[in-house]
Amino acid sequence: MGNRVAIVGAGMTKFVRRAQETGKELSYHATKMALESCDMTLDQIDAVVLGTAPDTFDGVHMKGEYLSDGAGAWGKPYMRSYVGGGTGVFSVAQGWYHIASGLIDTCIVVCEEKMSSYRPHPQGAFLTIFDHTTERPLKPNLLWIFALEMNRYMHTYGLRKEDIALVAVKNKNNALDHPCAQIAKAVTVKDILNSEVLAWPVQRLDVSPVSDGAVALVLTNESIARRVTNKPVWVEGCGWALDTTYWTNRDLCYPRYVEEAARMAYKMAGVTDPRHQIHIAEPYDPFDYKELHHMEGLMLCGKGEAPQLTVDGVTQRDGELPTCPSGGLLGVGNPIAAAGLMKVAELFWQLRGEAGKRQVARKVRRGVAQAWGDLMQVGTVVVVGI
Amino acid sequence: MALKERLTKKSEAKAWYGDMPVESLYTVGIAGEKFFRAIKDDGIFLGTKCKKCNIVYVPPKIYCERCFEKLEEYIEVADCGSLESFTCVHIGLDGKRLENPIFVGLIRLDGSSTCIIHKLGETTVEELCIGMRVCAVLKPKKEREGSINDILYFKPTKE
Amino acid sequence: MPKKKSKVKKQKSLKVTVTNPKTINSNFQFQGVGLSDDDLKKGKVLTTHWIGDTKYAWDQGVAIGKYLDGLKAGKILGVECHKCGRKMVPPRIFCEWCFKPIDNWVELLDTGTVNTFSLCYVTWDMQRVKKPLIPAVIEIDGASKGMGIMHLLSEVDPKKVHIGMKVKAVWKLEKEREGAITDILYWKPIK
Amino acid sequence: MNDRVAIIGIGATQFRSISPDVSYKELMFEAAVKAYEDVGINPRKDVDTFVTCAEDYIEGTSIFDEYVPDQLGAALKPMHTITGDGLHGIASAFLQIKTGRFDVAVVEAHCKPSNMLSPDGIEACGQDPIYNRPLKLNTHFIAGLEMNRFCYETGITFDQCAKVVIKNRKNALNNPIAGRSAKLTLDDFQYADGVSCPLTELDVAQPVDGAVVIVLASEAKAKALVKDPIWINGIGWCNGTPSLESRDWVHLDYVTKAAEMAYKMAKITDPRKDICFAEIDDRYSYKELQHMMALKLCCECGAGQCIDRGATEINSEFPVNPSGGALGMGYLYEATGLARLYSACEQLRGNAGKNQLKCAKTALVQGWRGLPTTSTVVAILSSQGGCNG
Repeated sequence: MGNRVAIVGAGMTKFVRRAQETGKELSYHATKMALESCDMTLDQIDAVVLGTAPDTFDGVHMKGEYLSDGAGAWGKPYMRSYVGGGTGVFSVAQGWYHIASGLIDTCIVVCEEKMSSYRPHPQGAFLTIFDHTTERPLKPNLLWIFALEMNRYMHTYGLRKEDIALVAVKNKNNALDHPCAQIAKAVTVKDILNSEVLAWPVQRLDVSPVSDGAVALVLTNESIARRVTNKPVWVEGCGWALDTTYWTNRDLCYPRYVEEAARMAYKMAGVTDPRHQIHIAEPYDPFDYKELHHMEGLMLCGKGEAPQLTVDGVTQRDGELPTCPSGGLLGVGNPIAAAGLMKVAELFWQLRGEAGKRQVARKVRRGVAQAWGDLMQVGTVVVVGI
Repeated sequence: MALKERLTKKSEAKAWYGDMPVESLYTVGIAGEKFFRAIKDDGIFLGTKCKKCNIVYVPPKIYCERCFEKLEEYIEVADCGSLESFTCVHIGLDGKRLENPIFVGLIRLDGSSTCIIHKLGETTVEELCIGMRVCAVLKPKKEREGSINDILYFKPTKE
Repeated sequence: MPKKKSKVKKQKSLKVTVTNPKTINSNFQFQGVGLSDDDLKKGKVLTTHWIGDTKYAWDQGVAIGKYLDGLKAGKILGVECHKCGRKMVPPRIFCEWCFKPIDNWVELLDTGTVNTFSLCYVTWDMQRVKKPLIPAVIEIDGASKGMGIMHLLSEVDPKKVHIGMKVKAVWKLEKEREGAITDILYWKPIK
Repeated sequence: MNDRVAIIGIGATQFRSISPDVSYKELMFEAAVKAYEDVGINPRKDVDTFVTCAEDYIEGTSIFDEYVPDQLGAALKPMHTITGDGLHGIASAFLQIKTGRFDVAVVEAHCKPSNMLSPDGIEACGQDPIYNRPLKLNTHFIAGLEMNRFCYETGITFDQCAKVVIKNRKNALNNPIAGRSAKLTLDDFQYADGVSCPLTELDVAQPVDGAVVIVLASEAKAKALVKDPIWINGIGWCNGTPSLESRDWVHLDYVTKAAEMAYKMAKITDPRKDICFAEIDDRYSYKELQHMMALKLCCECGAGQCIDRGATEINSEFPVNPSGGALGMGYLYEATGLARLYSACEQLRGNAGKNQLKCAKTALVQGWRGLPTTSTVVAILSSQGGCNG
């Protein structure tokens, strides 16, 4: 059944609020670094896979085509996938099926986002994700849907903001050790609860920043992986699922699409008991409650139980299930698609023991990365292991 | 049939009007900064050269798109070159017919492997031909702002 | 144009580098030049500016067309799938779960229950406002359980809004309605 | 190597210049139901993965992905967007099935250009924002430059380009879903307004609204579900450079590379002999000739002579775009490649009516993403059922 697929190299740029580089140049830096990290050159690459989120951020129609030369796609099979915020992790699934098909031996997966181009504020680009006829006339912003979901989640399980804020504290502090982090600043629960209210229950420090940045991975089949590295990280499972568009018809308290995606990935990876077989997790954390929500969707704990795990310190770097040891989107930054791929890159470094100051305490052999997107609708999951 | 219900009256067929408000401010990038500063300040054209592929990129790139070498050496190329192709554009950005059609050329500057796209001026449709020599006409120095429009157009020269 | 280079032949004769791959040590220089807002405002780096001309007229079609006609007439219309029995809003001409066409139209009530809400102090482009907007998902009475639409609440003390609150639509005057979701001005609590 | 991949179901709406009676969701639903009925499957149970091809700016919605699953029967199932031509979606589905983990895949693409009030302004957003867009030129200028250089270097005349248009729009007269059929003569071109000279308005494929849905399956599943599946013998896709500045304006090496990839997979050594006919991209008249050259489909005397001799007419030496192509059926943005594929499948099944070719056993299908891109996909299809003349 298909060929084994390995991640053999990774690269990324710094995540910054406004980059001077063009999107092409950011993509180049990440891609070049990924290739150099495994001593490979572009002519050894068969295909290129790109992930990037809304065209309106970069302000370029057919953004995938525009970015292609920076991603190393000249004269190569090249495809861009797109599932909103879920794109970053999905792009690894796309790279996986390229190689697992047996058609492609080596491929680069590149994710880029340059949100700062959008004027007057990148959040404005999100107005147009809503239904043009039945929702946009109400002038919604992106915060609404997060706030609506967070409120429903808190209400259903009787959660306290203090407990949820612990996620932001953990991730922002973790990011202090990340050399690419946009916001390296220690915060406390008090800071978060005192920060400006944007859309209750969402406050300023519950939210990840908008960022520019790019991340790249090199994927190969098994035989090449064995030749270029003695520490391949295997893509053991991939899953994705897209729920109905009619988000106001769903109960927002639980991300069932993440569960569907996780079940698909776990089945492929042979994971039957995620709570014990997954050692490290990088769930999607654009907002602090989202990490909790997604841990539940990933079945790493029961519904409504994730906050308690956080309170108990289980998800700290030295805990039993280190979660977002990179610093996540809350700390490192959120260049949408690139942030998702950064999570897989983090697992790559963690599993190889190359995460430096971010290295988790326990021995980790298998990890899960997950991203989320669209109208609270899509889950994308990748399980990697050594 | 796929749809059970169909609209049968013209008056029932309606549309909802809207847009995608898109306003962008693009940084010109690392290579672009060098390129446009050189035009703005010195009135010269810079490119980057990939020694491996023997290609001179004008406008410059910080990487060779073919072999992915990092390109850091900037070299000056001429402000004149040959016209590789041209066209006369009759439709505007709004889709309407232009009162004054615009001549656009594909210009390979001497010393460059790639071409620049720009308008052609001081010329007529009878005069234009592929292979002719053209030179850049720049804005007066104090009016330049560091964009591709610091070049007003290219005009034919008799060399 | 540059002459095309000879066809890139795949060179799978990879070097065997079973040395320990490069780890990213603390001296590693990541790429990326961060700019401040001031750098852009004061023109320290060069930029180009663009305002896109992106206008659309989206065909409403059968389902949404009728939904908007209903709103103009002061009614909330939904559809019913006679296979799964769900009464849905906003209406659609297919049942996404049964994958079959539907066109049983049902008139729903203009009252409902707050499923979730937010108190929002910023506009869509992040301008701060003093009085919060109160977006909510409102489950519509007459539709199946959990069938909501997104809309706004008003005529209510923000502190008193709660999940489970019963609300009623406040309509525009009949002559001002245009067949739009904004024909409902907002929803207010039922006393 | 895993088993082969087949096309087992196709569905398309009529292609029309406007479609005010249906929303985009309803348009997609119609094509989807047709495709599922073609095979007799229920997407809720029988489909493992879905791919949609769309671009946000064309739809007027950011993250258009959100609005796709319901009308395809894909809700809460694996589905993703490929922002590419519909044939990129086919390539994606092909790869997924080849992994051995998916049996049935669905690819959708659609377009409602009539809903774009400012298509020129929208397409301009695809130009490089730093080097090209500040010149404020209508995107068609790129085709004007390319056509001029292409004709200059190859000796192909503007009349020969016009004959492509005459042929394709005539072919479309017999195609029941085509939206741009017409009987034209060379005289009509003398009165055509210039768009970006030498390109006239008749040289440009005009947009139409429509949706296409294709169902693919693994070999075992295909054989179990249908009598004569259409096999995808080879597929290749490739990009050149996005920069106008550094591309080759005459020889489309990226198309050649994509074709080589597909030919190699399909074990085709002499495309003109091994393939019966082609459905290729003709967004602009000269593009059909330029693509034929890059795909190595021209006779020895060259693309211009090919068209002069009528060698690409229906039932001639090597029919090209017997469906009418984009010039005759209409241009569908992301769905254009799937319209080519749909038409090729109709031929391979012997369902092309008056346009049915005598030889329709093996087909080449090619798509290009339009200006300003250099992005293409080539697929080689074959069937047992098609006649062999």
